[in-house]
Amino acid sequence: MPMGLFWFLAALSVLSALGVVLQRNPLHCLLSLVLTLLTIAVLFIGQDAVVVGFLQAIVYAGAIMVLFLFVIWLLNVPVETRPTGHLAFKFFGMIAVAALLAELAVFVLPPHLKVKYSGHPAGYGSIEALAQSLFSDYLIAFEITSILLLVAVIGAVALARRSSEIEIKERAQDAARVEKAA
Amino acid sequence: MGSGLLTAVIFFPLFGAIFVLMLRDERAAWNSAFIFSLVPLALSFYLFAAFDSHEAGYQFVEQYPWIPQFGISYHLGVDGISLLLVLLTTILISLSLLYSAGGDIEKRPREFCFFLLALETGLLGALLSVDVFLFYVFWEVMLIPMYFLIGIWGHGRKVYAAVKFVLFTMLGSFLMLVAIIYLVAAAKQSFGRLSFDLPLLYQVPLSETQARWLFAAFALAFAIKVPMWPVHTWLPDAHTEAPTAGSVILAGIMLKMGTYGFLRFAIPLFPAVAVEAVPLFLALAVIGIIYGALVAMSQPDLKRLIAYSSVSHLGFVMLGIFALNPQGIDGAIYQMLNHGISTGALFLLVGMLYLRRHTREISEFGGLWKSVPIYASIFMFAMLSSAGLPGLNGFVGEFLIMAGTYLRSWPAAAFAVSGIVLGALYLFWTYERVMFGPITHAVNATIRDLTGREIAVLVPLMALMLFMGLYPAPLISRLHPSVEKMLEGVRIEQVRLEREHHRDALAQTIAPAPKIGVQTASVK
Amino acid sequence: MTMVPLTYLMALSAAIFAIGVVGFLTRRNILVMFMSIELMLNAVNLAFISLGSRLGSMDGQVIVFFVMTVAAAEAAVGLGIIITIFRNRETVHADDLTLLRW
Amino acid sequence: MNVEFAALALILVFPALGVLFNTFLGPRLGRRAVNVVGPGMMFLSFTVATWAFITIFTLPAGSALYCPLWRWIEAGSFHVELGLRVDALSGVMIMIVTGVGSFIHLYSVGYMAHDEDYARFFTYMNLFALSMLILVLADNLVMMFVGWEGVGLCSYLLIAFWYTNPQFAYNGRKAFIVNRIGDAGFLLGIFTILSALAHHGVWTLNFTEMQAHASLLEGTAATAAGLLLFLGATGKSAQIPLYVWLPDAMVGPTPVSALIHAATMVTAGVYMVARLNFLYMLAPDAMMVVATIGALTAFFAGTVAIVQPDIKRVLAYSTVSQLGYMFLGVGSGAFAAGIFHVMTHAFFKGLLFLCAGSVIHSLEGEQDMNKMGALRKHLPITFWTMLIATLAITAVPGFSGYFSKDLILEGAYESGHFWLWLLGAITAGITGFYMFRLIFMTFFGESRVEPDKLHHIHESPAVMTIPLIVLAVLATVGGWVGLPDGLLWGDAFARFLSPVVGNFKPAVAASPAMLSAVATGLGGLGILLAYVFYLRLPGLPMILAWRLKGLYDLLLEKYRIDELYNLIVTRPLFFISNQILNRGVDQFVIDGAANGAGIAVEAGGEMARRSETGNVQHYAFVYLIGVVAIVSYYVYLVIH
Repeated sequence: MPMGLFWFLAALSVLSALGVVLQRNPLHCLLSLVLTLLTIAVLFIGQDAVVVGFLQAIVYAGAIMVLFLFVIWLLNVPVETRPTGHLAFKFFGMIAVAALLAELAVFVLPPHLKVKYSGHPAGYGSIEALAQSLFSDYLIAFEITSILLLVAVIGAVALARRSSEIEIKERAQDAARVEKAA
Repeated sequence: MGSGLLTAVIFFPLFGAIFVLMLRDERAAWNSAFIFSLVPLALSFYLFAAFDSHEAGYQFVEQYPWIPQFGISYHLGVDGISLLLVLLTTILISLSLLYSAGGDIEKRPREFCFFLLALETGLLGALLSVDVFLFYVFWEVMLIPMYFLIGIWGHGRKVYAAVKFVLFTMLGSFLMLVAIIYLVAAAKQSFGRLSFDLPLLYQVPLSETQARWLFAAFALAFAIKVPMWPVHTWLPDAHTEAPTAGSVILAGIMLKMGTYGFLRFAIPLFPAVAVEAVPLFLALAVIGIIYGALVAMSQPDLKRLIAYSSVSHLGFVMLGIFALNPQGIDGAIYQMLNHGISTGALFLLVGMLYLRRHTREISEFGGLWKSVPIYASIFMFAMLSSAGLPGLNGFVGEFLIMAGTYLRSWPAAAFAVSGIVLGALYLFWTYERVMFGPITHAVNATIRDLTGREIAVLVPLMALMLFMGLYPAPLISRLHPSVEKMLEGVRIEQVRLEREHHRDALAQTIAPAPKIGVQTASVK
Repeated sequence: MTMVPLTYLMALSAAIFAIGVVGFLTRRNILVMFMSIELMLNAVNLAFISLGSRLGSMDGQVIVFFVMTVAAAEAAVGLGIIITIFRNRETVHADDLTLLRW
Repeated sequence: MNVEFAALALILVFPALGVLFNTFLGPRLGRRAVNVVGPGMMFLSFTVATWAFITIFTLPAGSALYCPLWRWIEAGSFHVELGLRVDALSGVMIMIVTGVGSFIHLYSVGYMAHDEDYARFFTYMNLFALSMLILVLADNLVMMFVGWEGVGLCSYLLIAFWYTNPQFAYNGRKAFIVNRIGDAGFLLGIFTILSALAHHGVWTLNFTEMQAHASLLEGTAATAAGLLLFLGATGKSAQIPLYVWLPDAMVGPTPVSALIHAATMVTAGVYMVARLNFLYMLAPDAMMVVATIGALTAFFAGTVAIVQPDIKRVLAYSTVSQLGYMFLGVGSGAFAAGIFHVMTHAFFKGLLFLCAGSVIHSLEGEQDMNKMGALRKHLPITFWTMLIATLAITAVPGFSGYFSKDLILEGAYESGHFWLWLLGAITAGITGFYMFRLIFMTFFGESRVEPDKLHHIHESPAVMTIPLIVLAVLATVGGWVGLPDGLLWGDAFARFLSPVVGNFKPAVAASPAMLSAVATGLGGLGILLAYVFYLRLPGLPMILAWRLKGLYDLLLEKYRIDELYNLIVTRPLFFISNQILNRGVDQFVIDGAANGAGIAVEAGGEMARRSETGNVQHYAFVYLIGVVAIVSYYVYLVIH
């Protein structure tokens, strides 16, 4: 990846990430998030993680974010108007984040980051290589993930569905209203 | 190995407990629980009869490996120290069941029987275990049914009392567990194998510091259970709020687990420390005696009063134990039985009164003799036994204890003797306020006297009081050899200690002469 | 092929992660908080990919793959919960959702 | 020579049977059965006792009858064998207990004729007789202690017999508790002996064996044991400082006062000292204390008796005073004289109480002498028997009390206790005064009986008067078994007892006739004064009382010893019990510490609970801090 492209993408991702955090309107936040995800997808591809990069763009930035979008529309979430949170809390939160960042810097900055580039094997990042890993070394994890998804689906359905009790109550209320009207 | 007799004694109640739970009819539950409690009673009478009173060691031994990796075995046995307590346990449980069926327990009778019988298993198991691990298991097992007995069928602040009881006891028993594990580890170091077997643990060589700490842990656990002053405050609450049967078992048997623990574990495991600790324990026991009696005196509640009297009586038992001579310990064991019987009877009597009047406040009574003469007479009898009147059981124990104590340390005996004066004072004063004088509350004139069932519960206890007062020989002769055996280790330590004292004294008298020489030499 | 220095990539990852944390701590809209979580996840993903690429190992990519699946599941369940909460409480404001307290 | 005599057990069995019968069958079978069985068992016991006594009389001097029972307590080397033993000393005692006891039981039949609780009464009386006989027949200290406590219990039960009166119940308890204080001393005494002997490898508390090893006790052990046992005696026999219960014990039925608080139980202390004479002979200091306490008590109680208006109270203090004499006797080493006085005192004091009971019975419970007078004609038998008893107690020559009291005073003088002798002699005068005051106020002068009771006055039934007459005869002739030396059979009583208690060895020579004359003269003076005060010049006492109001009140209020004890013992005890220990230490400090630990945990939880805001972001913040902390650990690892 050319350095210029990296700088561009880095700036874009940081800016859009800030956009997620700073904008008032959830919809705008979401759009910024999608931008961030896409930027990161490009960064993935730029490092030979082609399959994952495309998955990131399609599944993450595409499907999952659409889910968010639906929910925002469904709930009709208003733009935040009131000032959010306590100042003191924010202040200390910032300090803690700064501390965390400083600590991470210790690992990331040169003297301690000792990873040697070992060269890419053939077909690195290809779909075959990914499949090779997934279905051999990570087979059990992969299967468990499938179960996780299944459970998540069931859970989401159970959560989103109105409980029958409430329904009955509402129906009874409706009936009462109808009677009263009559 | 073994006849399985002890296993039967321990687990028959548990079997009965489960059986009772499955019954539907309440009457049938009571009856079958009572019948199930009669089996261990009969077995323990057989044990008593078949017990060889010349044999000091364990009898009817059973031993099977249980968790061999850790050297834990299912090792049961009975000796003179535990034999009589086993008998006492089975007797009191049967009588408690007989009494409770007569209207004292109305709520959830099946569960009540279940817990009571399960408690019996715990108590008997703790008494009959020779393996320390097994002992600890049973020791904890007995807590749980008692917790429920107090918590469910109690009165007043029952949950507070139950929790307090469990917390106090737990505190000690965890320390004990740590000590047990340490001891076993030490045994592994010196014998090269893990074993929880008590006779082996007796021989573990320990450094002085180790022995002191371990003794402290054991002693604290047992002292809380006894309870010795000043860790006694769980007792009045637990006693007061417990149902009658619970108080009987608590006072009659559970407290003895503490004193039994001293005799079985704390002293024979660490005889050297025990000998050192004699002054401390004599002092605490004497304080307990006097303090318990004085505090009992100003209790407005009958059950609380008897509870504090237990503190005083158990003080006598501890005094006898730490006299560390045959008289004192024989007396102490005898006094454990006495206290179980007479205090058990007193708790039953108070329970009967509570059933009639739904109060235990002394000020609510007065002149009861007029309306319930049989009750009053039996109360008098039990009270005299508790006060240690010669001819009844209490005297034999107290006499032996004080004789033993006097032989060990006469000032302790002199203070302890004041306990019998104070004991008479609070008991007779209470009796006077409850039974004598004019009837001040009209209700008291109409309460009915004891029923046949209640008399049937009390008569065996009274018979025991009289029998044990007049002819203690068959009991003491059975427990004595084991006591002598237990004291062997103590005697050796004692002689060693005295010799050391002697040497120290000798060294002090000899020391000055060379010292002067050294000083003069250095001056030169 | 020029390699972007690992330090840069890691620094970027750390920066996005920090922004996510800040977002989670400061925003009161639970949807936006959720989005901040996604930010953090992606920051971590970036780190995995970068390290994996330097080490020439596929493991980093596999883990990212898993993270994405988990994120999908999380989004499904999480958004379901948010909908339910909104239905009952008519709010997505975090300050109003303190049911878990004493 | 020791002879096994199994029938001794019967002496105990009969009262025991009486107890069982009266407890379980008495209330069902009714008054008639109880009236037969209660006294009947005592008479049977009396018969066996007489048989035993005659047997011992026919055996050579110094022999004893014994009847081993069973091995009672055994623990290691220590063991107690129960056994009965009758020698001259206990022979005399069982004769007193069963003899006087039988007649008092008989008298009770009449006295309790109108009481509902007759069965309970006879149960207690039989139980008392049983306990007293155990005390007397015991061949060892522990068994003696059994009886010792047993009589205390019966005393309690009988004082509080009319339990519906709270005052009576209180007095009963007071008696028991005070006795228990003494008993505690007794117990310690036993242990002192036990440990002193055990130290030399001798484990015994048997009297004969102890006597055989008495030399081992020499020194502090003997003194300590003697004093501790004597503490027991001061309780049981109502001596300073534990005498306070006896006057209050008079609220019990009068036969009880006669039997327990005059004739038998209260003399147990004297018996005990005489029984352990070998021990006390080793401890002259203890003997000195015994004699001093005895003389002081005699004098002190006599002075109180002077002014008491209650007829039974006068007799009660008189009993305390006479018991003091007995201790003066045994304390001086004149053991036989002490026991002699026990016997004569049982006769005349028992009789006095029974007569007082008869008077009270006829006046329907009136005990105040200010409301009596001129009863001589109404109650002739009572009057004459009581007069005899009074002559006996004031030691008029010829009557029983004269011989025994004389011997005691002689013993006191000859053992070198001049001052104690003087005190005893003065007390003889005081005795004369207050006893005749009692006679004059009750039977002479003008009648002060309340009018509505006047026409009820009647002599008691035969069942009550027969015991009076029997005891009156005994009170007269009972002393003749111990005439002055050289007269007829001489001092037969002392000779009979000497194998057991030894002979008195005078330290100071004196003329018995002189001493006797002084004491008798003082007694006569007392009688004369009483005559002047209460018959010739009946106004005089009032004037004197008014003039010496302070002294009079002090005596009337018994030197305010009860109040003193209340102030320094009872009240502090209750205060400590309730305020300091119960409220302060137990509930506040100890339970407070335990509960405080609980509260601390709870408060901590409460505070921790506050931090749970429910806001996710707060939790996240804490999480973040945790993360920072953990990462900083890795940073530390990386840097180093």
